[in-house]
Amino acid sequence: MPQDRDTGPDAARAAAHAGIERLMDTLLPSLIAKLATLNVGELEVREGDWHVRLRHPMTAGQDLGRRAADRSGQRAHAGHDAVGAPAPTRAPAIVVTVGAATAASNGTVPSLAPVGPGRASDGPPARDAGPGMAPAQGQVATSPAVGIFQPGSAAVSGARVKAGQRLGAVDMLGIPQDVVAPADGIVTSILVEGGMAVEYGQELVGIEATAGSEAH
Amino acid sequence: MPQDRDTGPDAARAAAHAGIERLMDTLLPSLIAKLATLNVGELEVREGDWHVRLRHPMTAGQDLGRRAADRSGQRAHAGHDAVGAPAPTRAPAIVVTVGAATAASNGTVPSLAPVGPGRASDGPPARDAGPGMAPAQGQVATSPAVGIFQPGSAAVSGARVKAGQRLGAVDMLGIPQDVVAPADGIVTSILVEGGMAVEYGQELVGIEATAGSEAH
Amino acid sequence: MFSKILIANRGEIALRILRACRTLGIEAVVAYSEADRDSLAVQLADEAICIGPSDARRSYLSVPAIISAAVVTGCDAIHPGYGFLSEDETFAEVVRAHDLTFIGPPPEVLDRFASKEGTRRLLGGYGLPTIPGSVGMVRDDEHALVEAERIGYPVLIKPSAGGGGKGMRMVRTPRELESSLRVCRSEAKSAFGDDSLYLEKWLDDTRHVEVQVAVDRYGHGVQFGERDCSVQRRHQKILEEGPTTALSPAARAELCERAIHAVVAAGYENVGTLEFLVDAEGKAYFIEINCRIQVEHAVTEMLTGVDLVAMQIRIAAGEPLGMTQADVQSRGHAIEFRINAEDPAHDFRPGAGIVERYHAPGGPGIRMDSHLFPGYEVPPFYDSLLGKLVAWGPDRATAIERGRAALDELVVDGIITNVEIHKALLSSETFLEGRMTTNLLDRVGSAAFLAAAART
Amino acid sequence: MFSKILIANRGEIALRILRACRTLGIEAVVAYSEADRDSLAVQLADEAICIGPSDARRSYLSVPAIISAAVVTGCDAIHPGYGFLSEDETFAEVVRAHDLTFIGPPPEVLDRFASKEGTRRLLGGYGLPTIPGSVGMVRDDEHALVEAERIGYPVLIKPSAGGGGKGMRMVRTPRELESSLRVCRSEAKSAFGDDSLYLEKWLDDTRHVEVQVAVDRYGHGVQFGERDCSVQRRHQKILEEGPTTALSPAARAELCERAIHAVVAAGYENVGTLEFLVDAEGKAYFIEINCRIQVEHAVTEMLTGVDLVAMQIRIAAGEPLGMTQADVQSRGHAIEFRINAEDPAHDFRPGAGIVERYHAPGGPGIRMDSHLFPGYEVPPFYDSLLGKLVAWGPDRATAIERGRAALDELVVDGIITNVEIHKALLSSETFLEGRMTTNLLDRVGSAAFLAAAART
Repeated sequence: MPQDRDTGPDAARAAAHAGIERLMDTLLPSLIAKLATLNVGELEVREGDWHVRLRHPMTAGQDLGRRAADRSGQRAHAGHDAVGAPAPTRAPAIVVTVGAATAASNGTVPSLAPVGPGRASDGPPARDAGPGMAPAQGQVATSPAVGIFQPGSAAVSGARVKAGQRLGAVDMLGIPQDVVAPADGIVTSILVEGGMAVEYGQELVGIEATAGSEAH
Repeated sequence: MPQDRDTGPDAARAAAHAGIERLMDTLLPSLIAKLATLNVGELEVREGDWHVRLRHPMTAGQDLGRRAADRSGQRAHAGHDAVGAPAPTRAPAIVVTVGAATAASNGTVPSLAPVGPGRASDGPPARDAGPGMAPAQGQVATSPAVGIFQPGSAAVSGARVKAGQRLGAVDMLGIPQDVVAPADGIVTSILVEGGMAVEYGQELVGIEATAGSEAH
Repeated sequence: MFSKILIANRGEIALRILRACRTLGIEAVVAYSEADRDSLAVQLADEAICIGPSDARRSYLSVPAIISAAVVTGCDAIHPGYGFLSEDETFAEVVRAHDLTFIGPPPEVLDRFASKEGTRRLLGGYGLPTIPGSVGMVRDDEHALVEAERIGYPVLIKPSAGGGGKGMRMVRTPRELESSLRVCRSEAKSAFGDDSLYLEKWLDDTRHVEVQVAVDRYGHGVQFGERDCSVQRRHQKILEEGPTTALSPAARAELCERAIHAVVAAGYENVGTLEFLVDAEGKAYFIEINCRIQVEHAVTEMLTGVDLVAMQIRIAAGEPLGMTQADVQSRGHAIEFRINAEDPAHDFRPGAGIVERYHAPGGPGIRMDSHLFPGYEVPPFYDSLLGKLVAWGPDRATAIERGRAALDELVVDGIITNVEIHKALLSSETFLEGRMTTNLLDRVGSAAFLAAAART
Repeated sequence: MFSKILIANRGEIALRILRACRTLGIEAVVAYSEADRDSLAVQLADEAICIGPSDARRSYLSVPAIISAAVVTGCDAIHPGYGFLSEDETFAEVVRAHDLTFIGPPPEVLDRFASKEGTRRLLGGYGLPTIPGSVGMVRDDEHALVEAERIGYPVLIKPSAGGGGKGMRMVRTPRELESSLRVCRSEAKSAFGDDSLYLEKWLDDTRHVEVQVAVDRYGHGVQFGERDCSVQRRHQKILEEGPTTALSPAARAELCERAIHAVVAAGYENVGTLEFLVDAEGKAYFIEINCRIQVEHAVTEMLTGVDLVAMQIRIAAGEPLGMTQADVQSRGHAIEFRINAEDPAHDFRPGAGIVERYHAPGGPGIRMDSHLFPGYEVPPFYDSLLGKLVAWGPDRATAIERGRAALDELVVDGIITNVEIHKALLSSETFLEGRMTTNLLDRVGSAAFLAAAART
């Protein structure tokens, strides 16, 4: 599963996040101020095994697909169209991706790997660690199949749900596939209207997990 | 000229370097330490218009050429073969490249541009600002033409030379093209044997500059 | 004509089908598994939909997932590509039951040609010579031994379903036969869900030659010449070319004529391939029909200039062929090199990982069909095909020269590929003289073959 | 045959020549300027040598630098590609003086065909119809006015040297003539170092049709059919196709026959192109010969299957053509789209910068000759050609469909390209009906042309 490859253990992640906070607080503001005045496109530093690059996001990424979309206006994505969500535009305020060197001899480069059409913000949690994908510390019930989403009675904001509880179903050619809560918590958002088409892994119901109660 | 595009005015560069020093001192060590323990391949942070990436150099670069060379053992490079210099291996300890946003609407990305065969360490100074291209604080007299190198009497280690002084010539179809010292200093190394073929811009004579005496 | 097609496949063939749709002005939806989220076909598609996890049984082999995806995206047809569900008549049935069109032969045609043994009898009846073999499936070991005696050893055990060498064994004695039957059954069972086997006379030093045909709904058929797929490794094709060097022009013409006559008479529909074994005397035996577009279809496209995938779609939509045999003009010679993520130095162990650098060769007569791009991560879940490099030339010698230059130009870094085996082939006397048989590599072993090439 | 060739050019043509050398088994050395240090040809070459700074006058146009590079790398021939020194008879002379071979016509042949005006007289004498024009170069304004009166306005002022529209002006009155002569002289002087001009009858609504020929050292010549280059912008070709829609098959055959007959009779050698203007009545006038391989040669390669660059090298090496006119079989239709780093929305302002993303289209009938790769920095010093997308089909309609799909598939991010103008062309009635003349874009203006296409 991608999850095993893309994210390290929790401890590791915590440490990484600490480093990032530090990065954000101590360095970025001043450096950004400096460089902005220079009208510089990119700044890069290498030291030993490491290498830091500061640049405009517009020069980053490799999404051929989205570019193609920009060029041919009529691009569509099943999951998105169905729920009438806006097409993904720019990266969220903060995105952190950590590539585990275990995936390939020389470490994965997820941030360089292209992103599928309209996937930037609705990929399954497995694909990305840290905040940005879902409500902070949030959990998301995803679609178990490609079909039509039918929310259940528990799929209402504010409802308290238990891990494994049925939140609705995705109807695949008449066969209902249960959508279940990934953890104990409170329903914070219904991400897809009932009766809409959804794809496999699409985020359906947001849940604010009750502390220390993740499903095992 | 690449120089004009790849590097901003001196003031701008000074400011940029200040920013980089700060980056190096305050952040890198701790962050590197942290991430090294995670065995992480890459870490990336975005904030507003800016974006920082920390990664192993081995995952960077796009030199098709050198790979092709690795595959077909019999690759040759005129300049190199002539002097039997070793093929370039890894990036110098520190390389700083600053892309001026004037070159392309969205900034140049020199560090992503591939390196030609065997050029990593003998590109003309024009291509890179800062140290790392030549012996530390060193100057190098390069070839003014493609042809046969004929060292002059001053081209001997230890010789004291003046900026603009003739160190020899490159014979291009019988027409000698002068090789001159870029600065006052002492000859430290003769990088190409006399009578050998050299290409335009190839480094010929290394010079230890006498402090504050660069040619203008 | 269709308005929107669901592409239920991956890799280079998904891209190939997408291009055919674009050329025909048909919208396309790429159905992908989680492992292919970043694939080139998904990136280039106007629309894409995730149908399941990386496990093919829950995505590319899941009938309900694929049909549900077609329904919710408003497609009116499904292209299965090759492999996966491409020749599954049950799938084709269910597709039709949902008022969608299966792009390939209609279910009843797939059904008629589902059994290799039945197909040999059917087409044998229409004049195609077949290899002496067991009468029907072998009921049990008893029956197998009796049939083997009648045919005469050595015999080849073959599964009725599937293809690609899985569940196949050549046996020289009754003992070998008994011990192998069990293995073949389980292999066939796990690979195709069907463990019925049959026996066939083993032919030594044979060539593999196949004829490309297309028949429309109105019984009008055309053949596009043959391909020689003799270069194989354990029954897996790795290089295909056309025309074949195994037969004289006259013999080739006759074989292709008989092939198209037989399939039209037998009521085949859509594009297909008839596979033959050709023995040392140049005698051809029909062995099976492939009711799908094949990996090596590009060889025929380079020779004849037709777009076989577009033709496949048009036929499925009920359009007439719109061409006669006289319109088919084959020109020059074409060779396809399958570029696989396999390590020739380690018994072709399949590999995966990130493509750090990728450069596709080009120039006159060169075509590269591949889903690679710099930064692409090759998932470990599916087959090892990374792309197909096809070299065309006015004659075989030129095609070989261009192929050699193109293989040298190709850059795929980060993934171990089988390119070395192709370079070895292009320095092999046997191949250069066009005398290769299907055991070219297996007789000496690929490692020895590579070593021999390195010495030259 | 040569053992080692110096490639004295850059961009896609350097790559193209490298591929031809590889196919012929000849070593190649890529000569490059500092600005092209990271170019694809340099990366893929077995050997490369820097000949000077980015300024072409000190690198790609420097005769001593290029010849010195050939000498020190042990080459025995130099391929000049197109542009730069490709038609410079002085360069060819010096190359020969250093016991190297210039890959192209021998110096004396280049010399014989150096002057357009002289060439028109020469080939006119061998039966090629030419446009009424001034007798010789115009000595001065006096002479120009007299000649213009004789020919009849409007007349076209053309420089004797060079090409590509530089220094050309159409004038309708004596006053316009006088004022334009000065400008044209200086333009011609700075562009070609030769300010001699001549006058020509201006033909309205003409088509540009050119015939590809090859003649070996032994006076044996064949023609490879014609190309239609009518789609131009300010005399710059941007799209080329073959066969032409301007002439009937019979008229095409006759034109090509007359062309090959004339150049063979006039003692031409190596590959070349004869350019004609075709008026509304289908009457063809010879205007000039190009003594080099051309950007659009790939169109002819797709149609006939020949490798024109390899042929150019073989002829220069003294080999016979090895083929007769009967061996030349043109098949189907091919269209080349020049992909330039130009902004159609801003009067085709040339651009430069980093190619962030690059994906070349593919599939049946598609060929992309380009030196782009992700991360490549397009230098601002040279011409704006990024690559050539060629689409082949069994007929023009199919070639257009495939071209449209390929243009949609092409991804070049980070650089502004002229792709939109090609898409506009493919939705232009005039183009689709094959009625375009050389003023198609300039008459309405490219901006208006783009806008009109956007409305459809």
